[in-house]
Amino acid sequence: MSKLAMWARLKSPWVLHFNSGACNGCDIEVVALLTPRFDVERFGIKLEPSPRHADVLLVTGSVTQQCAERLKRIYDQMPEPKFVVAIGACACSGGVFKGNYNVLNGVDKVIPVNAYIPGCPPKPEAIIDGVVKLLNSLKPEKPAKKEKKK
Amino acid sequence: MLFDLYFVFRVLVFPGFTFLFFFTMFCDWVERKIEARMQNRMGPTFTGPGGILQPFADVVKLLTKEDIVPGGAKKTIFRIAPIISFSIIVFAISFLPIDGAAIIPNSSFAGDLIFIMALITIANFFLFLSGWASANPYSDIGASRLLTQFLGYDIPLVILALAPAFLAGSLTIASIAASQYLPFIILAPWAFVLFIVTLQAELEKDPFDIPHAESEVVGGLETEFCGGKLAFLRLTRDMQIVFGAALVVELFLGGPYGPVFFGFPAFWYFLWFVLKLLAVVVVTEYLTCLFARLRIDQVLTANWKVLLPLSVLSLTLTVAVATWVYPLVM
Amino acid sequence: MGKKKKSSISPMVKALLSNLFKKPATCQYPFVKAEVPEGFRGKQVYDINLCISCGLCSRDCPASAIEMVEINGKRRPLFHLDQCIFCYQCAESCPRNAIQSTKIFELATTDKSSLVIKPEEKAQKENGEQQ
Amino acid sequence: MSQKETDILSVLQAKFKDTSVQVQPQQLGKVAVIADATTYRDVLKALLEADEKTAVIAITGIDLGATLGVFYHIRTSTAGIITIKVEVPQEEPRLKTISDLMPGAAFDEMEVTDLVGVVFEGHPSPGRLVLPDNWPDGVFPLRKDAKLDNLQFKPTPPSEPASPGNEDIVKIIIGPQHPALLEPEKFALKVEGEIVKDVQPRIGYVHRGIEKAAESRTYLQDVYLVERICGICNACHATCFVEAVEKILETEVPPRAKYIRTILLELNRLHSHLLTLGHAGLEIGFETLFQYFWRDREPIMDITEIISGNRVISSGMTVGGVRRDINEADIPKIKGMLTSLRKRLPFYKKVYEDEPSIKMRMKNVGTLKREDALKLCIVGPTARGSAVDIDVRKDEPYEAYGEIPFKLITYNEGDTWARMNVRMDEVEESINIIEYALDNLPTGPFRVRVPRVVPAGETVNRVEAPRGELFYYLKSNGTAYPERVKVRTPTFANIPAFLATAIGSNIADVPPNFVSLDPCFSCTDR
Repeated sequence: MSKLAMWARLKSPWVLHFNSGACNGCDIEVVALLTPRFDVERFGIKLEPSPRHADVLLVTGSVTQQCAERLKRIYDQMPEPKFVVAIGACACSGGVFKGNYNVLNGVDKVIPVNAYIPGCPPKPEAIIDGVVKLLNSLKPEKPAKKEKKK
Repeated sequence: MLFDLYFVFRVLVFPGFTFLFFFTMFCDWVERKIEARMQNRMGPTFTGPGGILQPFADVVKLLTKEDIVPGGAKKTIFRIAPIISFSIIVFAISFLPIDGAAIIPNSSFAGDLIFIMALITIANFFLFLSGWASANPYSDIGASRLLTQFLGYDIPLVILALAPAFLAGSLTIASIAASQYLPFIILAPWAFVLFIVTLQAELEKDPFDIPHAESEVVGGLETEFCGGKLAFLRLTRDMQIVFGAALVVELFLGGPYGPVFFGFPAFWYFLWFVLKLLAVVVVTEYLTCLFARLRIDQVLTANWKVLLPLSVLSLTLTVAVATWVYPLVM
Repeated sequence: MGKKKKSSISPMVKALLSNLFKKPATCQYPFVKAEVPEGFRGKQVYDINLCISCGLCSRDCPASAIEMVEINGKRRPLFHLDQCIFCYQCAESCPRNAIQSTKIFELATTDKSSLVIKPEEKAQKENGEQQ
Repeated sequence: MSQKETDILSVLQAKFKDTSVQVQPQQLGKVAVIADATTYRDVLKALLEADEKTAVIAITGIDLGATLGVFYHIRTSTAGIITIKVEVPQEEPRLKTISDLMPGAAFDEMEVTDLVGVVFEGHPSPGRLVLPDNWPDGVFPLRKDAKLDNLQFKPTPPSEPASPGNEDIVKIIIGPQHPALLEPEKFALKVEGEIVKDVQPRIGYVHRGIEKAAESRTYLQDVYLVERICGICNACHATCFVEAVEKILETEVPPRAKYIRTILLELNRLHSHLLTLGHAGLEIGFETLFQYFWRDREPIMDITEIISGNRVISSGMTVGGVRRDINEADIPKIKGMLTSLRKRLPFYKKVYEDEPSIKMRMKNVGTLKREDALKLCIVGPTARGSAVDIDVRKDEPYEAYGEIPFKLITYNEGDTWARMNVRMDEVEESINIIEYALDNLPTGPFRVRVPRVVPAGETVNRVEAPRGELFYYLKSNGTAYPERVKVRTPTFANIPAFLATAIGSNIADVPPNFVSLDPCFSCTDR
């Protein structure tokens, strides 16, 4: 993977947000990322309308029965090098709704998940930290590289 | 054998394709930064100094992504339409004199203003084709809205472009730009204002950005595209903005010609051209952030009931003023 | 859409221009530590010496995120942070206040196993960064 | 009992003296009417004539062991909530629909059919509402004997063909994943040219089965579960549930707790209204307005974080008071933020007045006349935009609203523009309420010890959420676990308003009309 392509992929992660049955506490924090106070456009993160354009899929909510199939379809529509971030306790493991009859207890039961952000809801800074950690994990392993955002 | 190296260099490198390619990305960066600052946020900052390489990173990332052609799509048109519309616009820009002379040396012929307008219509038509070729209901709606919008707004655009042509007495852009000892924006300000408004519609900027309105038609005609084709679609849109702004500079702001201080005039002309173009881009961006999006029928009534009569009126006003008032004053 | 006479110019015209030159209202999060108020409900710190392993915390946890596990003879709470909703009901119903709140909110991770906090791992009292 | 209440009761008693209907005042909060399958429609007709603003708040389906209970909760403007209790045999659960008398009740009936299994004959549009399409037939989650582990789900039906028969009717599906919607829900619009002919909503994507889950958790844990029905109006859900439990326990909450609860409720309303006003900007393509509104909303989130420890889900309530006290040191900081927000409001008011493109997109879009709003039992700012002056904070003051002066905002245009202005004025009112509450915050304890076991009883409770009137029905059976928790959220009642105003409107008007409703689908589906 040439250095330029990797640099470009890390510097412009386009994001798609899907709420698979959440109490929209996490969703308003995800949308708050676009607003002046947190402004993720600094990192080149843009909210894209269609799954075709997106690289990172932000999923909130413990997947309900009806949303499971839609979530799978959206994940399949996304072009390769795609990543999934599960935001909030519900997306990580079903959270407070774990065990209910209509809930599949977490996003990783349906699609492979690359990063988990616990919290109910996680602070917008925690979401930024999650995405940054996801992007750092993609970097080719440089042993001596000091983790600059320690 | 010397296959006119200067020609190749001029067309392909300096004011030609490579320069346009990076200049479009620079304009896109300026736009995103201005829009962010107007909305009190920072805009792209961490890719390159001040985020200037952000559009470049976007394009490179898109080129490295997987290219999916949806099943129901019409394969050939789906693949080639974005690239053709991009190349048509680059060809159209190459007629505009950037540093005193057109990019393709001595390529300006009588009436190339109308020829360029026609090229733009064809480029938009190919955009419609790319939307129509992808078998997604949203891109069908986006494509048909694009068709209704730019077909409608081409007519006032051409009529308003005639006003400076009349003042300069010729239809070739080079002579229009050259004969502007006093920029036409002063001679025909009403035509300039209307031209900017029509440009907003032609470039699908905010008051009129129906074809890719997120809340109604998900991605408009770009919904099904990904990877390289999407990069070309985005570049086509940015190139259109540069072309629109360049047209305004040529017709109303006296083209590349401005006071030359010392040394090499072509360099100064080029600098003036870039500065004026950036000014127009900032003005269009300001208008974008100022208004909400209109409904499709409001856009059409605005075009047929308001802009068309106004543009005809402005043409007659320019003719009247040019024949009676200016000879007395000048 | 031409220039019809508006009753008065919309304030947005002036606001946009003034914002162009004002400092943007963005706090540089990753490079500037976000200030978190007192009493923020972040990651919990559990002190094994105060714990009398009564199990009240796991009984009262709404998201059943606390599991009592056998650690050298005694039942200790094991926290599933991916399940936890950080409501701190466990801290309230703990008779010995063995569970305290901290201001750590950066808990994102790429592997899920690091979200399960075993009791003995937190035996030491330091309040620093996780792992 | 106040004079006005008695005349409605006397009307009922007079009318049904001899028949099998018994009217029991002082039951279930206000009045309970025991009726049976034949007489409940006549009771409803009588109530409709007695008072113009009568509306069906909710229909609770409950499994009473031998029979299935269907409780009609009717809101009258003077006598509070009257509940008509009807019982239906388990084997043959059939009732006649009341959606002809009250069109607003159609959605409630579909939900009762889904969850408890009572069939309503003559229902205009029967079908799944909250449960997924592939839910096995015959399994009703809210029945006591429902076996809910290892369900065999039917294969999901293939999605309908793109557009039915004649070519000019195009079917546009605003699908579960759509950039304009924060939450998944599906609206199938049948469009002819640019005019919407028919809207088929399909909700239930966010149905997490909270009412069933509430029965398997203690009251203490239920507060946190109920709070997460909706992330935006979480304080209202917690307060409504906690007040219902306190009504059964008859505990008196200390005044300081009442004031702190009011502050948390109003903070919720502030951040919800500012969120919606911004979202409306996004829907009509006015990104700058969205960015400005959400930038000015951030101080409210900081205040909530200072007071409760989390930006969004405040978790401040508990049975018997509030979990945390507001320490005096923070009050000046909070007041500073509030005044900075108050200074921004005139700017937004002027933008809504003068910005031509906003008026072009919002004026007389989705207009709802006053009679329709009353007939469809619409609540909250959507109703107050059409001159219907209902607000639980004024009609039935709870917490500290009785002692705090504030204005009730109504507009009479009834279109999207009016609803948005109602919300903007309410932001101003909320700031006044919070500042008044902070100024005269009573001293004393903020919490009272409460037993874990709640004696048997049932009660109803109403709270004014940012989107309208939130209704809870709680039944306890003497153990630490509630018997039945019924939640009726404001958006559940307001969806008919969107359906009524969208049909016949331009398709480009659907997003602004939709957002003026301020729909919250995690509330609706529970």
